[in-house]
Amino acid sequence: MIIFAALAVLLPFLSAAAGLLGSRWPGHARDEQGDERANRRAAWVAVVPTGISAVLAGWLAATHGAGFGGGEVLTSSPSGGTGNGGPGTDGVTGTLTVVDTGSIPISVGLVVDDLAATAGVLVTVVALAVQIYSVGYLRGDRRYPSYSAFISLFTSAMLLVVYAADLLVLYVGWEIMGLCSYLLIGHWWEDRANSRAAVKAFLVTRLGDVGFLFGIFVLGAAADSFKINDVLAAVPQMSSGTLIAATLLLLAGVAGKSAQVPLHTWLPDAMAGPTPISALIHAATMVAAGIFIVARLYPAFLAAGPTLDVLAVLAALGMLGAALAALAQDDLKRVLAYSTISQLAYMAAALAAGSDSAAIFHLVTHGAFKALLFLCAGAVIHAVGSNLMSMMGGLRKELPITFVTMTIGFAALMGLPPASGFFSKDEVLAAVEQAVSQGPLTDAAALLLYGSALATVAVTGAYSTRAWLRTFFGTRPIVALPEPAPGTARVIETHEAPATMKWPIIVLAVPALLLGLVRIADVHWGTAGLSVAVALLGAGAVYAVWRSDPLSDPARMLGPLRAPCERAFYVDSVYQWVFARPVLALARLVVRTDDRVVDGAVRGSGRVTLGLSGLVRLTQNGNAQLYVTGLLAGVLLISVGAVMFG
Amino acid sequence: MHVVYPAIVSALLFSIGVYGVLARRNTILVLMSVELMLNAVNLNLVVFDVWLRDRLHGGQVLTLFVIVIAAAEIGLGLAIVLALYRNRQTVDLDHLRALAEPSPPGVTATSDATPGTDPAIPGTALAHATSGDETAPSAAGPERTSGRREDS
Amino acid sequence: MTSLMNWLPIMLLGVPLAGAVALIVPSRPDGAAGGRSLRVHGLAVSGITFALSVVLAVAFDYGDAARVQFETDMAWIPGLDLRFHLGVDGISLPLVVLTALLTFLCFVYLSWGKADGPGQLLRPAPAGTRPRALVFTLLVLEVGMIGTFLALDLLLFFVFFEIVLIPMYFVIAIWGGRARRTAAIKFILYTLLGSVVLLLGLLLIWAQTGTLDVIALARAQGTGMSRSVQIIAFVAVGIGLAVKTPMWPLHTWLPDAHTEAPTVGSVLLAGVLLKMGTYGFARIAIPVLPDGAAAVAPWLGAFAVVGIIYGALACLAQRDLKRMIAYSSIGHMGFVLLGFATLTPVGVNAALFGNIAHGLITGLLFFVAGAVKERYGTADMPALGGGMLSRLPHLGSLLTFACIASLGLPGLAGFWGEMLALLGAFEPAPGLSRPLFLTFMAVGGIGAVLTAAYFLVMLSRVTHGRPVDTVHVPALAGSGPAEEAVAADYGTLPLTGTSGAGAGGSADEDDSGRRDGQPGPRAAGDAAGFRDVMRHELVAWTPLVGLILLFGLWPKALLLVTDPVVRTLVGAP
Amino acid sequence: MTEAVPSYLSPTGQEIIFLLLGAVAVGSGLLVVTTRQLVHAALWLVVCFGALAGCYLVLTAEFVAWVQVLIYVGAVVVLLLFGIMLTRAPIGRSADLDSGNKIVAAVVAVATAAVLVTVVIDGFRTAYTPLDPGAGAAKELGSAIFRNWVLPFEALSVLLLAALIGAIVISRTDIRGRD
Repeated sequence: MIIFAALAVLLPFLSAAAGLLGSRWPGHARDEQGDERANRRAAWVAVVPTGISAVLAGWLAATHGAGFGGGEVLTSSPSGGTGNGGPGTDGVTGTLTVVDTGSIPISVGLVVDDLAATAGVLVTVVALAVQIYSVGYLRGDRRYPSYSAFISLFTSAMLLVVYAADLLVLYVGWEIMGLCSYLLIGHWWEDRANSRAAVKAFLVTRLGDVGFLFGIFVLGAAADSFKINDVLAAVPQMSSGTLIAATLLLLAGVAGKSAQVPLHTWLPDAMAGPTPISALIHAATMVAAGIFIVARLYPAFLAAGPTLDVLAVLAALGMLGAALAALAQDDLKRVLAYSTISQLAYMAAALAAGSDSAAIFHLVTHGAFKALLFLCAGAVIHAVGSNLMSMMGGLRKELPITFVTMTIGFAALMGLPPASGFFSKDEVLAAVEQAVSQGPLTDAAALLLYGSALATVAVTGAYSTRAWLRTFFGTRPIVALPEPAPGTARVIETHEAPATMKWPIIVLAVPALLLGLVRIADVHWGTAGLSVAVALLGAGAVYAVWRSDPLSDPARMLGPLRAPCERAFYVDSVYQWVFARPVLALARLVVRTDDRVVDGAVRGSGRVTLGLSGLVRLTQNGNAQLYVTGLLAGVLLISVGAVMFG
Repeated sequence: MHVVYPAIVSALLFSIGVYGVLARRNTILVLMSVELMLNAVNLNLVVFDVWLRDRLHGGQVLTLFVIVIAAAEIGLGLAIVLALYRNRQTVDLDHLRALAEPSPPGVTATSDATPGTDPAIPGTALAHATSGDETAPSAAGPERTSGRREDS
Repeated sequence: MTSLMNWLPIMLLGVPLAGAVALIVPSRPDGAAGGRSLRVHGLAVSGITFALSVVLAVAFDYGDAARVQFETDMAWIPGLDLRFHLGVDGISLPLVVLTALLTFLCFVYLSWGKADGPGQLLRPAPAGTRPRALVFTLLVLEVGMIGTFLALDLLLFFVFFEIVLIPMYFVIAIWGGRARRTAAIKFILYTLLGSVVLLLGLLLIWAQTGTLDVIALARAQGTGMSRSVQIIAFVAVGIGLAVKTPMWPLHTWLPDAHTEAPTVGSVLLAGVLLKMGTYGFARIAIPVLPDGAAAVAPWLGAFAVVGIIYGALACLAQRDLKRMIAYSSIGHMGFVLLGFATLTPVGVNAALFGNIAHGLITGLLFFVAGAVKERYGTADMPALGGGMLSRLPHLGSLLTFACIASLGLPGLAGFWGEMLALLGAFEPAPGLSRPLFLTFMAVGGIGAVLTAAYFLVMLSRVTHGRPVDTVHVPALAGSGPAEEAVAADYGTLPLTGTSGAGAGGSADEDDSGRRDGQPGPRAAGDAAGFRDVMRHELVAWTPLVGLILLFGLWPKALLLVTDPVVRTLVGAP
Repeated sequence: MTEAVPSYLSPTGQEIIFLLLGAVAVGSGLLVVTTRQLVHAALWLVVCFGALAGCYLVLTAEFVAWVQVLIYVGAVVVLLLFGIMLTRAPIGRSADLDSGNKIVAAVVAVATAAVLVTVVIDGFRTAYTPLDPGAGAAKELGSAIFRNWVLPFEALSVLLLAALIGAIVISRTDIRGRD
């Protein structure tokens, strides 16, 4: 069984390698035809292994769910690695080899349990969708082969995170995901802004990752093993200080990867990448990795109360702030990006409130509907040729399929029944509501969280409605389109997208609409009613404002808050002033210091030597009398010495 | 006769000679001071010869020899001084700096600014040694440039 | 068979030495044929050496990596009880193979391509690059480098340690860039100064223990030396090695030397020479002087983390590509030293891993940076403009790969050294202050972020964006926004040879023209100057890429070799 | 030799004369090295050499004394005066006869004097010699030279010849070396 997990991880990796090295092989034809051939080859190389991985992941989920757990252990080590895997807490582990590091060994191994199986399905399905969608979206792009290879690499890394049985192995996948994210955001690197966004994404997440690594160290050292199962088993023996330190450090990585306050700023900028990437990696999968990790190590978090409080406060801040920011954006993709931050904060809230199942449920449904929303947005942008909503309007007639599917997506986002978001958000809210009375959180944090969550429901309704109305209703302003920048789209024809783009949308609309029904039995109707009412309140307010003047932006209802919201409360500027500029100034200072002080000391020592020799050389002035004087003085000294000591 | 008296006189004369050699600028005066030193030595030789009653009269004979050598020395020395004077128009010791290191740029040395004189000097090694490279207009010229090349 | 195997270390030294000596014998004047035979000669000699090192690696008994194998122990100077003692164990084996590999790849790089390609130094004599001398110098360099890693006698170690300096001096001073004289003199004076201190330390050890045998000294674990003597000896030896490593603040020779050295010189300098310093820590300083190490370790760690941060910050504001990579070496060596400073098996493992990884990655980086410099005629980043990925896609991709490996991405070799060093700092050896090392760890973590920052910023500047036809915009390339504006302006202009290109190119032709006796790459036109990765470059670089991937994905391959030795040396169970 | 050293407090007549002559020699020697006039220096040199000749006489070295007068006063100083003339040295006072090295030179000279005098006094405090007239007569010296010192004497003559030739070669301008 583990070998299938291993295959699921390795296949995309091999496909990435093949895609990078082989798609232009043989011959380096750089003409139109060569490009097309290469793209076609790359598409097959990318899609097929991802598809197989998806099947494998699905099979893993199915068999594991069907109770094969703990049966099968595979040792697939080529060089005598020890396969000491066995039934863990509730899953199958397999260890390929153990790497001795000198202290705590790293065991290269995989584990499949409920959580991993579920997440694996989500990842592979989304990856498959993005691969297929990209074939159409990036038709004719010369760099499609590398692009698809990076997605494959990403898939592989994410699957590694999902299936990893060892925290350091997990970290490997975790970082490679960050790299892929960097490479994909920077896909259109001709534009400096894209390049900057890519760098920012990588750096911000890496900042969190360092904390994450240290958290792993703390946990690993306390448990004397990096194996997740061992760590979780050792949690009860750990001191609370250790746990709090470890989980807070882990939280840094989670905040970075899942774009939570205060490390969220990279996500809106990451929308500079191609839309499929924004949709599926930066909305559905990679950003969910942080939530996934918390769920993975949930016992450790549950045992560390203060960490959950911190998480709750961060989530509360993040969900409301991001939702408000979303309300003021003009760029459709940025609206969705801020919405992603807000929804991820919901998941974090559920985790903080003590319900990891609600978080994972919301993760899955959010993956589905947010992916749907982004792909629809991609279709819209593809059609309009601009990211800005002020360029859109009245598209429901021209893009009927996109209109329908995106409506489903927005409904799910707002949490309107029967869309999937309704059920998952209801569970989250119920969990948070419960946390107010009981649970791991302190009262203040829980109250703050609950209030924030409700407010966010309203604001979510508002910005969803605003985006929906401004995109599909009203009339399209007649503006002379500028030359398309290389970050947007190739074609500017207002009609439905090609089939490879259309079908993933339609397919994704189904789970976005129906996924929630599996948990229909668990709905807390009271909470649900309240949430729907609040959401409709927000939506209604926006609609009322929009009705009064369909051409202008309903965001004007924010009044003086609008500017701060649009700039996302100036967090970027603050970071710019607090971190980026000082670091750069420090760097320049260091270079100057290095030249003047450190190297100056070196050169100075040389110069002092030369100067001293110059001084000595002054006596060598050619005056023979001086020489004789010195000679005689020396003889005198010697004779005095000889007389006195001889 | 106490031996100390002539010995002290000779020591003082010698020191005076030392002072003259070190302090006088004119080459002829330096030669004179050298003579003073030689005479101090002579006095010593004589007094020790007398004191030790040397059967071979080594001290006094040696004094005679020294006097002879001093005469030869003064003859040669004056010849050199004359050659020097013909070449440089000066006999001042501190203007004769051909022994100097080529000074680094910036440090001004009191080198002789005498333009190259008649190269048809009697071709003795000494003339070459004192006046530096005959073919160059100034002794410091080529050496200074080569020195700078090494510095950089 | 065994006795034959025992000759391997001597052959590893003898083959390049014989190859070098053979070059002294005068032969036909260096014509075109002479040039070709020279290429074959260098390639063959280094190839045989590399093959021998591979044989060594294959014949090595991995089950007993802690034992010194293939030992050769002969009297050298009997009067002083100096012995010619060579051997290989788990610490030195990877470095020997790395050295032989990098030298071989350098020769591949030099010999394989067309003689008139950019940056080719092995050109027939009329062009005046003294190919025979270059081959000779590199082979002597190889003897010194391999000898350093094989030596098991303190003075023999020192002799090889010093032998390396002279050829490297000539490599920089003869085949280097514009300011090569200064850089070479700085290099040799600085490192010689360090060597003197090292020698004093070694002599102190000798005077106290009466033996120079590394194995015996390591086994004694410092008995026979009082604590204060050990501290003094460690400081002396440590300073000598730290100059070579280089440790902040003894690093300033490195950027100059790297900037001016030719490509092969940079590669060997970064790939092997720096390793000699760290190897000395693992071989001599820590095992022989455990008490001294324990006392000095906090200082070592402090300097190491300062070096990490300092190197990263210096890189962030660097303009010159090669200089930036040189400063990045300081940061990476900081991680290596931090690993040593923890005095734990994991830390020392990390250091040794980081050593090898840095040799591979920085070797590759310098190869690529050298290729960039040869094509553009400059390594000044503002002058390079941007858009390398579109102008030279393969070269740009390789540069990206090397940078990403260097910033310590998991899955590539650079990660494990850094990660394990931080892990070591998390739990330093008993007796060391834990809070202090936790601080080191945190600072090191920030350094890792900064490392990523400068590499990504560099990639963003150089590989991203649109290519600017005029690579020289000296007056306008001051600040970021201005530079972009210029880039954008030129991007829209028709890409004809503007006056700026002609004027800017001339300064640089002075250099290349003088060195090559031929028109520089810019004058030869874009067709010749901007060829993407060429065959000989690909051949030379692919093994490095492969090994970076291998060690990144399968760190056990290296840890398997080093871990047993480290455990015995550090004295852990 | 050193039996019964007479007291220093009751000098003999020879000693008084010697000391007076010595004082003249030292004093004129000092004037040689300090005078501002070049010609005067030569003349003071004559006085100094004369006084020294007197000293030799007191010390019973009469032949040496006459040679001293003949060669030094008669030949060397005349040569020096010619040298002064030929180099067109200024006649009369000139301010720059001393180099800038004067103070250092004085220090060295005084130190030399101090050391020598100290050592001499320390070493020869007890040395005393009675003076026998005639010991340094021409006959004595002549037989010593031509009996025991013939070879050095002949070598010296060759040396003199060489010096003579050398001086001529150096000072004449019409003799060229081979190029």
